[in-house]
Amino acid sequence: MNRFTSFAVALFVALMAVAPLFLNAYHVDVLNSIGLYGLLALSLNLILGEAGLFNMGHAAFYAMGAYTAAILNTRYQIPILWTLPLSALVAGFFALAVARPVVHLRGDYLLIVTIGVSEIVRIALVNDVFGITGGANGIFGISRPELFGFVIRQPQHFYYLIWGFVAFTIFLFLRLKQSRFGRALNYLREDEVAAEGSGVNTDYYKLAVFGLGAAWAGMAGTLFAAKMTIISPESFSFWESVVLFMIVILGGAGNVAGVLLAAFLVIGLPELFREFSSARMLVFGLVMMVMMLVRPQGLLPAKSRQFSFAELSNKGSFR
Amino acid sequence: MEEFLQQLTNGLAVGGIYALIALGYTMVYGVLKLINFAHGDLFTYGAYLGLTLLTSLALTDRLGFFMGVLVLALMVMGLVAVLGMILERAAYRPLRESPRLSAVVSALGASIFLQNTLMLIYGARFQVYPDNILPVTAFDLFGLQIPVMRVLIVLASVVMMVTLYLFIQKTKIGTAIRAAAIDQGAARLMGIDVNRVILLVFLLGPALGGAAGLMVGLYYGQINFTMGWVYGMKAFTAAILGGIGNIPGAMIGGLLLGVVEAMGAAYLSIAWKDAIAFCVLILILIVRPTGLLGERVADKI
Amino acid sequence: MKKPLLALVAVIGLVTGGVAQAADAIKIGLMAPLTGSWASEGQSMKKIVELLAKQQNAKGGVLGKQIEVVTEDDGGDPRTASLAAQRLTTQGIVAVIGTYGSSVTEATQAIYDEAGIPQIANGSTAIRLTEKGLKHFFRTAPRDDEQGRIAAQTIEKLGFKQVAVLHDSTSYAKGLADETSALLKKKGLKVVFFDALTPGERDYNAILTKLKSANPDVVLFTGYYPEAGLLLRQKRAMGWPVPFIGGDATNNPDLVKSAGQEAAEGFYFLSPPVPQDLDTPEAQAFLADYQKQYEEVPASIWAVLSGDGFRAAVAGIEGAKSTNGGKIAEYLHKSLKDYPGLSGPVSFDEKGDREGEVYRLYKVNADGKFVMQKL
Amino acid sequence: MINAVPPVLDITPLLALQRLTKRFGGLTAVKDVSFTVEHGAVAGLIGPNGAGKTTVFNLITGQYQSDQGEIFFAGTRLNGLRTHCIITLGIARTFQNIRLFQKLTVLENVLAGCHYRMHSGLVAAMLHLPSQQREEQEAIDRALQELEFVGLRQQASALAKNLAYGDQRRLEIARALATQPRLLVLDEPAGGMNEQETEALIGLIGRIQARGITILLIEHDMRLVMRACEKLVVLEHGGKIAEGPPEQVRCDPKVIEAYLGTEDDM
Repeated sequence: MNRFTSFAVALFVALMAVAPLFLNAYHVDVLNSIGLYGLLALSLNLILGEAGLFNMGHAAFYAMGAYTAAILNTRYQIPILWTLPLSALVAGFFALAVARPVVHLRGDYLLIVTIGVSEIVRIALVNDVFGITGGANGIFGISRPELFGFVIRQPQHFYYLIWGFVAFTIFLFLRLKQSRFGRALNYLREDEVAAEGSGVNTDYYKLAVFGLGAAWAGMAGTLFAAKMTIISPESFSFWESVVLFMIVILGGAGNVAGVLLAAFLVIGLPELFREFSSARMLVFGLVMMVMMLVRPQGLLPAKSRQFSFAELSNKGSFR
Repeated sequence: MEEFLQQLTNGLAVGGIYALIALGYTMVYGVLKLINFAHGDLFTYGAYLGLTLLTSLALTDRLGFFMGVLVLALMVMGLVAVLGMILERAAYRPLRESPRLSAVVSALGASIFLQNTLMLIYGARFQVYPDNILPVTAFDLFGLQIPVMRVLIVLASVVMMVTLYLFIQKTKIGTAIRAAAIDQGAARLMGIDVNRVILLVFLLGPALGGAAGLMVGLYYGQINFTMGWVYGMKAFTAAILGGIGNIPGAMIGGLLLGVVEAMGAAYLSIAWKDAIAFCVLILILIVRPTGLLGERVADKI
Repeated sequence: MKKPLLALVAVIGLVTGGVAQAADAIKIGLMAPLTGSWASEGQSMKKIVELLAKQQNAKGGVLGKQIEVVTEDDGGDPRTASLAAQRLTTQGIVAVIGTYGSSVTEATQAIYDEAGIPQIANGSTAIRLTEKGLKHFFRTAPRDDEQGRIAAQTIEKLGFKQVAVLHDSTSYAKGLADETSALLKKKGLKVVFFDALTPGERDYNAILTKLKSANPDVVLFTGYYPEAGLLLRQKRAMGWPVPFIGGDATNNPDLVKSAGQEAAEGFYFLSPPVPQDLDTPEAQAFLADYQKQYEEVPASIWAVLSGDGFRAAVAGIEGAKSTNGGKIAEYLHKSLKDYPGLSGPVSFDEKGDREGEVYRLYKVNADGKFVMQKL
Repeated sequence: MINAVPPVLDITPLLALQRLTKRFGGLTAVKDVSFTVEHGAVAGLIGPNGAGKTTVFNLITGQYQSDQGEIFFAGTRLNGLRTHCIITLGIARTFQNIRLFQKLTVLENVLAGCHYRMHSGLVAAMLHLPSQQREEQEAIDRALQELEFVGLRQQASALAKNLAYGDQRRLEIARALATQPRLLVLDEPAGGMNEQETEALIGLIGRIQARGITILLIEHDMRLVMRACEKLVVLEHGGKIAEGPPEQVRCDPKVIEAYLGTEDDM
């Protein structure tokens, strides 16, 4: 990181930290929405951006998490934030079970299968599968989250919960990227045959990243359920998956900053131009086409990893 | 038994439409290895263009029912084919050498763009075809009530499919399409103008899709700007079911999917119908990833 | 890292910059699906409420001040709606009208209640909305259980014995279907079929074939008009003469367009009366003004009910002589009785539900017109 | 010299193929092929285009599964094992049409080879535990050593796609070496190289052999094959037609016949 980027990051963090003090409830809620989508997009970025697996059914994992949290909370009165790990597990294992037989499929086939799975999940939710999802009504009366005896109710409070979680996620994911695991995902994306031929267990990493990305989406689902206090199948439509897919591609697959920027643009901008909301989808479509022509690597393309080693043996300078 | 047969004809009618649309997916995928997400929307354009031409030109009043509809169908197919060509030029050709993902995203963008253009032009409300054009009667066949329109629909789609099949199998251009689908590089070396093949595929596929759109408009009466998405998804499923890139496969896949859906609705559950269709798709991909008629090709390493 | 920062600053700047407070007017919010699947309803709601506000302002406004309508789009989607609600609550509104779908309304109830803003929903019929003990929530729409009661009663009176019930898995249609079939069974009628179709498709022949094999005297379809239109059309093409009864979501002139006049003829549906069928002077006057202004009739009864919501809100502000949400709500609960609304007299009970019987039975005649039936 | 494998006093061959057959649809790409590669040897697999050489390699490294026959590596049966498991056992390979991770750096490419000998998992990676940090540093050091070995140390931070063609081939070898193999399988290592580069490659092969690593290679450049290999196996139409020391094979009438009319660089 050079000086300018460090400064920019510091300024961004500082701005985000104090933002709720200057904004009204609506604007804070827009930022909350951006945060939730950012979180989801970061988790999809692992699968799509880092590992290059075409997953267009991320909403299914998000839904799994949200419904797990909602069911545990409304039926068994488990405090909503306590359900976070369980939602992660349920969503993660669901993803593993789904991905296990299909993960070896070629890119576009995987895309179709993930779309299919998310549709099946949505249909199952609508049809009140096992009698626990509440059908099209969804689940309501989810209790507000409580943290150390403090009930989170206002958008401002949710802001810190959501963006705190985003910060935590970024911290972990950046470290993950700079590791054996993170590199293995890139090997997969670049050339699966070569990765396997270099001793990387490609099936394992495909499954692992599906599980991890889904688990994170599940936790985002829990936060969503806590914030909305009501969830219903239409919040997890295919369209949500498309929007997430778009955020990752638009921002720059494999780049955390890019993904966050795209979340701001894709979720934030339509709020600004509410008056033109009927044309916003048109603009989205156009932007997607033009971006692929002009800048297919996204607004902020992924950068190479930096390693600490003596760059040239004769100079011995470290950076 | 009677209900079973009735459901069979229901399924075949729906499947005929799926098959027509699936042909467009399978041809484009065969040659370009690209899911043309916007294909479903070209189908919708067929329906809307058909409505506009029908009401503004009053063809059926001037030329009588059969001639009117025939001329209308040809006009719609021509216009949608041109639209397909423009789409290829604008959204896909510049990305020919780019990674697969770019093309997929561009296709998705094109789909969203086309859909919303339609919404801004015609409005979000559904549109309705005039209901006095077509015979709305049913005839009795061995105790089965079969609407006349359904027979026409199935006949029309079968005729178009067979024509396409013969075109692909028997003509020189058709052979070029097949060759380009197997190996673009080799086809180019053999002196086939691959660009022309791609252009042709983007004329033929959308023309059939547009015809399907018109048929849906005429038969069901009600059209809306988002319907291409559902039909597109189903048709793509059908294409994979039959073996993507394989033209008879798309036809069989379409008809089969229609029947599976009708039977699923009849004997399992109506509400789970789409889920059943997707489950079949996933099962096929797991058990036989090449589809019913697709041939296994070794991955080149 | 440079660009996201700039973009963020720009986004935050733009988001915060937008809101300017207009001087000294009473603001009433309208939350409506201006885009999305139910955009046509939302657009009608906006037209009606704006026209009523204009008329009220011409009469001198309320409490001596002009009324300003602040409209937000809920997109027919809970998430967008909750943002719309947050936005409205920050704009100094005294009361809010809307919205259409039950789950959409539900996503906003807590936000308005916590902000102390009375909310009068117009199209949300789900029972549970008023079972939460919220002090600030009202609706001009009847509840699903009321419609279910009337539906079962109507089917019994029309003399049907074997009933098929079809819904579309939306919360509204499923709720109504459940309610009605339970009541039908209690009355000793047989429910020979109960299932859901998938909305948004074209071909319902498979479902109709299955319905037919259950051999019902009548089919109750509780879903919406686009599917109802297709069902009627395909039923006719099959040559199956069984009568259909629809719920209030089929009350839309587009139904006849979609089904075709011949197929639509004889279709029954339940609905609160449309303004055309009301002989109250309020309704007649409003209808004339609306037609003059927009050169069309209101799309459906639900949009008209948002007009009743608006009138009730104005009456509440005037009656309470205050813009305090709590006082307005209390007035609406206790003191507003038989206020002359467009769809008949308006009163609210302690839960915020509308009192009185509002449902009528309609039948489509040979010209495709909706004719009110005597029961 | 790094990663020297101690001399093995095992008399069984390191790699043994027994009556291997592979069919694609109606085409039999490999027909009843048997041969062995001894410890420490440099063996060459040659034959006209389409003879099935690369298919044999793909069978050895598990990219394809054979229809009949068996493959043994150091006494372990390889049939049915997935590629990464086979790599783990000590076979490493390069590809005919270079398969590098194009958008990653040279160092990251070599780190791929170090991958399976590292152990830190997901949690360690997310938290950057000290053990994980230590392991990372060791892997980087080893990768840099391999780059040094093939002469690409200075380009460590360059993107793989920006390397010259010959350097890309050497990078693939470095990546394969980073897996610390006992058998290195090279698919046309000199393909697309000029004379000078080929000369350097022969030197590199010698140095790899000196590390105690056995080599099996496919090559069309006969000067390289004749100079570098101690043993040749010749395939034609999927079947083995000759096997033995280069001098013997080049005089084999069947081999001469196979090459006449197809290629004349024998």
